[in-house]
Amino acid sequence: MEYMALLIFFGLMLAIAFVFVFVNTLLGPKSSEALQDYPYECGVPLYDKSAQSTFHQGYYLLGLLLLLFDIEAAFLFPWAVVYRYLGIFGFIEIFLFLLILTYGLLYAWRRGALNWQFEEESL
Amino acid sequence: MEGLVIWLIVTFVKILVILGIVLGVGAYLTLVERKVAAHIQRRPGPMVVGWHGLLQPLADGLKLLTKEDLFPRYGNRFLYNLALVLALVPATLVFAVIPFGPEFEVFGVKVKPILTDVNIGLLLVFALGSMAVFAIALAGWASNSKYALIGSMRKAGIVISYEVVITFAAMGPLILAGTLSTYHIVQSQIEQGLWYVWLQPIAFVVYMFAMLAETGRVPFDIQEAEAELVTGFTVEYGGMKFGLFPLVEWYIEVLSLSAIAVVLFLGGWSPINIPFLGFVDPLFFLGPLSPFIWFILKVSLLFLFVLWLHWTLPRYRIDQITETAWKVMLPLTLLNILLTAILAPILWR
Amino acid sequence: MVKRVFEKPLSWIERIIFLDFIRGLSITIRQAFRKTITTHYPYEKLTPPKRFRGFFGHKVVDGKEPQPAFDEWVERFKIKVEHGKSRCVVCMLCKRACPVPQLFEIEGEKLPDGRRRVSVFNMNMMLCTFCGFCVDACPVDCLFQSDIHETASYTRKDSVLDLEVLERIGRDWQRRREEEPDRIWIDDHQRQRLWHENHLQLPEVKQ
Amino acid sequence: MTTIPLEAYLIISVVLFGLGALGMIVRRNMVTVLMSMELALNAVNVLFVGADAHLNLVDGQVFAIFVVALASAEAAVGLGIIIAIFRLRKVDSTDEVVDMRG
Amino acid sequence: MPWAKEEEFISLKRRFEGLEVEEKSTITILHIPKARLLDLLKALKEEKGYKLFLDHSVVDFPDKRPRFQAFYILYNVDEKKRIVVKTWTDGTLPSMEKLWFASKWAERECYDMFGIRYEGHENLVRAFMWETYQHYPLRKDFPLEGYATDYLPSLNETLWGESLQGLMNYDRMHTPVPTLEDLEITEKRRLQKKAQIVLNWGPLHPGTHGTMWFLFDLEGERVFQCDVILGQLHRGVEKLAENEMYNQFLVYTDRMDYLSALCSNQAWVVAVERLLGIEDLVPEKAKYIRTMMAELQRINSHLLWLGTYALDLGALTIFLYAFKEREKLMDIIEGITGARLTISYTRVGGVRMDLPEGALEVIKAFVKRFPKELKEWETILSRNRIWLRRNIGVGVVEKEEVYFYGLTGPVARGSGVPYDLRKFEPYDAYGWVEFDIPIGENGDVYDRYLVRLEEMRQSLQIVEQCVRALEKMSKNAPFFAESPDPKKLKLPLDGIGLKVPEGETYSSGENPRGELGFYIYSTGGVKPYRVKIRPGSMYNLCVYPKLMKDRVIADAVAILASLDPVVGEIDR
Amino acid sequence: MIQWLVFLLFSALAVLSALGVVLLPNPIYVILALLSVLVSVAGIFFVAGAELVGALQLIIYAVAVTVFYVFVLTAVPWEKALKKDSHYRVEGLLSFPLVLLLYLEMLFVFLIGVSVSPKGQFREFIVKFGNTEVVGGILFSKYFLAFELVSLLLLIGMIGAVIIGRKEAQTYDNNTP
Repeated sequence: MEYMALLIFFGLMLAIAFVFVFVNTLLGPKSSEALQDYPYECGVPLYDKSAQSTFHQGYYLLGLLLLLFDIEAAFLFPWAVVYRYLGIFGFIEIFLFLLILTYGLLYAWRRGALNWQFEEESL
Repeated sequence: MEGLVIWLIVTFVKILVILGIVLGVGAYLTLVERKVAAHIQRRPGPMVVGWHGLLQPLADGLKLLTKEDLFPRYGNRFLYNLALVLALVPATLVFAVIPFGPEFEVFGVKVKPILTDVNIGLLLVFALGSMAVFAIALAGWASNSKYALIGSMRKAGIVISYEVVITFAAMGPLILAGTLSTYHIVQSQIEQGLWYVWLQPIAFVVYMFAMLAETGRVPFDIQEAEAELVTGFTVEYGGMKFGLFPLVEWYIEVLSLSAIAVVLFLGGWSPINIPFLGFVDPLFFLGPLSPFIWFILKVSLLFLFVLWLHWTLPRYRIDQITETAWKVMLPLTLLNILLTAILAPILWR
Repeated sequence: MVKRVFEKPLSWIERIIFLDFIRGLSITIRQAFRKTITTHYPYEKLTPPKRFRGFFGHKVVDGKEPQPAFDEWVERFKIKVEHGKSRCVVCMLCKRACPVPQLFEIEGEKLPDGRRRVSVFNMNMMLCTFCGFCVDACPVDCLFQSDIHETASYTRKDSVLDLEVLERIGRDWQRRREEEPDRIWIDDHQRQRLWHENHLQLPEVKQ
Repeated sequence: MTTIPLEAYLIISVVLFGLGALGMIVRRNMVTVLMSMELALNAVNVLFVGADAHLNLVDGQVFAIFVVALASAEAAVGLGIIIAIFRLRKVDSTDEVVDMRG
Repeated sequence: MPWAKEEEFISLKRRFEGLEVEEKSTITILHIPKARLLDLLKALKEEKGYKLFLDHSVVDFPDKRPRFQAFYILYNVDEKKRIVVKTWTDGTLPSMEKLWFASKWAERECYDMFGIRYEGHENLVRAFMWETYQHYPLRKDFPLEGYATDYLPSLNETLWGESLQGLMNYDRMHTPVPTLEDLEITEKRRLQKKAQIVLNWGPLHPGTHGTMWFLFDLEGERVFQCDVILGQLHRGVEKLAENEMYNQFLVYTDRMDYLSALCSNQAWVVAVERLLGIEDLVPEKAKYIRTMMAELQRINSHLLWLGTYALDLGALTIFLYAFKEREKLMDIIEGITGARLTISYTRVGGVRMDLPEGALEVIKAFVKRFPKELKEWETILSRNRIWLRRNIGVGVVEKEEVYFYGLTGPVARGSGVPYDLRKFEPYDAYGWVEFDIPIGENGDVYDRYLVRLEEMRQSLQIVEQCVRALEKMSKNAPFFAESPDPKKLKLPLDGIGLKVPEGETYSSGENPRGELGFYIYSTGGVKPYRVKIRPGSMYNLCVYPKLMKDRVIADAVAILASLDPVVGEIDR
Repeated sequence: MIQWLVFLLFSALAVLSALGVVLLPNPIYVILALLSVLVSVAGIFFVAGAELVGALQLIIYAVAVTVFYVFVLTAVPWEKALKKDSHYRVEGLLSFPLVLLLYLEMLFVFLIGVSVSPKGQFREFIVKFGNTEVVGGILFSKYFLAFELVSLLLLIGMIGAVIIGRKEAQTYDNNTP
């Protein structure tokens, strides 16, 4: 039942967002200048039509780290909730868990994966 | 059947309140920001529209609404618009799990001032919060502008880095409270007579930094670093669409994350806390309204603090930001979790 | 002679308690509670100093011409002097001194009584650099620069000052500010707002 | 509270898995192949949770969590391999990789 | 004046056949045939210590054969001496790019303006004009108005039904402007694309401080190569100088480095005074006023730099604080000179007007308050951890690179080269006041920042001393030089009839952005024959592509702002 | 009743989006479709009462995994792939029935398993303590070995991905204009 409220709210927000998307088309003026729809290129002509394919970002490794640590977080959430009942056993469990993953973090650190666009650090 | 009707009425009232906060308060926070910035810079700020510029947000909104709808050449119109939806909807949905005060009774109906009190509330917050990445990535990609693309990639890099940090920072209070429901976290703080900030100073500082980073506030506002990227991923947006991105990022998200910070660390609607002794309420004369006032007060203080930082500090560079997240903040939070795990049983006893 | 510049690095304590942030924050918050310093243009405007080099004007004959230079030049060019009209003696020195002489268009006309008078004096402000060489060159203190600084116009035509406009500006100037002493500026409320924190007290105006 | 019968979950699961398998087979782009695999894994998850709802158990949910974890580890390594292949051979579709073997 | 003496080159004379030394009061010139030029310059650089490259250009004599006289101006920082090397050519010169990087840009400019071909130049493309432009504008046979080919219609007169007659009408033929296709050809020719994405950074970009066009070859956000396309603001100031009287050219110096117009004014009139030999005739009061105003302008310029630099690095509030103080300075300058930006206050022989009443009081009030404000900004910025991380180790210029790239001003001083013309070659009242040269150690962005802050303090000291000296002077002391012989030398305030005898000189002033030098070649008369301006900003900018290598875009703003270029001066 | 409606809504959305995943040519749209599938499946989990799994589905799958895909797409110039035909048509249709048959067989086994296994009593606990607590309790007691193994798996995954995804140091020429 609680989720129904969320669902209703979601639907409502969706409607409002769509209103915002189309409101300018309805209310705004329309003009057609030759270059007005050019993407911003600092006032010089546009040579490559598509900027989308030309951009290369090296930091997908950050995405990888996010993935792994999100899973870690996903296991930590239920653990945090039941930690009260697990006692010392729970502590050892999570200590091992964190230890293993911290090792992974340290490994990535050492290999320079944490560096932005991961330039190789001298090992 | 009658129960359903009452439930529906209550739900709609709650939704209206949240909408008011999101769109009304959000818009007026622009004025607050402009005034604060202006006075820090020895200017009066907006003064023309209304008394001391009180009608300025309305004028701005009206202006934005009547702008021409521009769309960049060679872009992708569907994704360009979808990005806006993806930015606005998850950011506002977060308000659904924020408790504004304790349960109270009106006309014989018990009302919890929280839209959906579920026992995975915090998980929802972080899940929805990181949905912003898609909006940003799509906005930059669909605009087909190099500047927008660089800006969106920067922002996405920051959000994914600090998403982990913020989740881990929130873990400390979670261990102490033993629940994922935002409402119960506050309640357990009140029962234990302790704001968790006293036990979690590291987590609180880290959380604040992560919050600034997620919302793109100074010192982490590199996604729209004016001097480098003009306005970053919103560079190709115009009119209300352009207005909504900062609204979502700088106001709605800051508000919701401040509220979560208040819930996690500052005891929600509880009055001033003396550690392990109890609560002192200088606002007792307001009676049942006092918890709500306290909540609003705490959130607005946090918001003003964010503004104050924004208009004082310079900004970091993208590599420094992400590296700080992984190399400083994440180990700190891991340490904090371990410390809390050791500390928590003592507290419970 | 030579001074090395350096700053101390941050100490660990400063790092941990964020002392650098706190120092900066304390300064900005102090500024926030001080008076604002801005002028609320266009609702209020500063009075430009007397030396301000704005739009041009022709001072008119009113008996205060620099003597004996004025009489000498009038005799040399046989100029008809009329009270309330431009002092210009059509010597063209302003045009010669100008880095962009094209902006001047000056013509004199011969009157029936044999004396001359300036008939056309156009200055195209779109070409002007407001350097003031023409003012320096004017031997009779006729051409001058007024304090008019809002010079935007809707047409190019409006940015050409002809004799009539120049004389009007000159008359206005002579009425308002001619008598003012040569002072760095006139203390007005708006300027005081900016200079307030310097505790500046300009000495009294000597009339 | 009406409960949803196991058959409903089964149908959804079958359809999702079928589509995922189809995607894995017909997709040319390696990244999209991996995405289809995620679809199939999700279908299994639906099955687990549906069975749990039917049996009043939670073990299935625990397994669903493990599946999620495994799936993301698989995605991490899989995408890493794709990027490595791309770096080395500058290709990103499945048949080109095969072509280059010979 | 610190020109090298003839004795010094006796040994060189033996080695280099055809080397002649010409020593005048205003200049010392080495004449050398083109064939030995490269060797001579190399010997000067490596043996004689003339390490700092100042300027290179040519003077065009259309009637002579060979037609072009090329000159190189070098400086010996350790012994504080300057030398000019000259040679004659008919269209080709050896390139000095191995000796000084800075000469590369100077050579490109020469190629652009005179059509001189440089042998061995790696990237000989036009510096300012677009690639499809046919003519060489600084040659004497190029008309001042240019070749008018395009019709520029009158824009609004038809709309309002009014028409203007004669010269006031805009409806006329005009020189061509580059079209989009021209720009594309220009970009393509400059660019050696290596990475996946080429980012147009500028010309219309808030981070470039003017209309500069950078092309970044990006890999992710890392810049692998940076190309600069200049000329967005090119107005041909040097050509104009040949067609204006000496005093009138003052107006154009305002518009070169528009942020420090007074310093440029001062440098120009000092150059002309030196050429005329009347530097000592200028009254003391005028010298003090000029010095004081120039130092106020220096603070003004550095304040704008500080504000925009902090703005670029995200500290928006400092911008407003700096502008608050700048506004006060503007008030002072406006009250004394009548203009805020294009000041034209100095004249050959003095200044335009005496100080008005109350000027000194206002300046004293400013000087008293300003250090406190400066301290506050330093507290916000200098030791802020974010500021430190953004600044330290970014854009490092080594000491040797200062000479190689011809850097001057705060950029050179930040790298530990105490090159300050106010000390080395005191002009106006700088010889009579006391101040220090701030120098940095590492040559990174942070050192340049500290150097500029310290320079503001030193400027304040100079202003204070000037105010004290001016207060002692009587109100009626002259502020304009009396000509010793009005028949021979006329010194008018309005610039009409100032005749300069035959001769040549190179004189420079310490601008806030580096050395602003004027090489004046006069053949007598009211107009110079050739004026070569040595823009500090341009040579400071030429190190930028090197500094940007392997840095990210976020550093681009920091490094660019720390070099503090002004496009008006670069493009002229 | 409402539950059925919501379930149908999410199922329909999931199936439609799954079709999108299989059929859409542009990888960006495929990712969006995948996101939609994942969110819908999370919705189905919520309907089934598996709150924790649903939320984790959102936080891991819908965010982390999909974001990772997005980042990989920025690192791979997939536009080249777009120019070609994005699907194998004939081979796919030929081999598809086989795969489906395999799955149906698996399903059959699973159904037998469900029919023979006893019904648990966890619903009462869930109502009493909440889904998260119960699942957490089971996860950290009954399946704790698997839990630790997952951490090892993640470690291996991270190391593998870091090694594989490492970028060779690139060299660029040093000439400036």
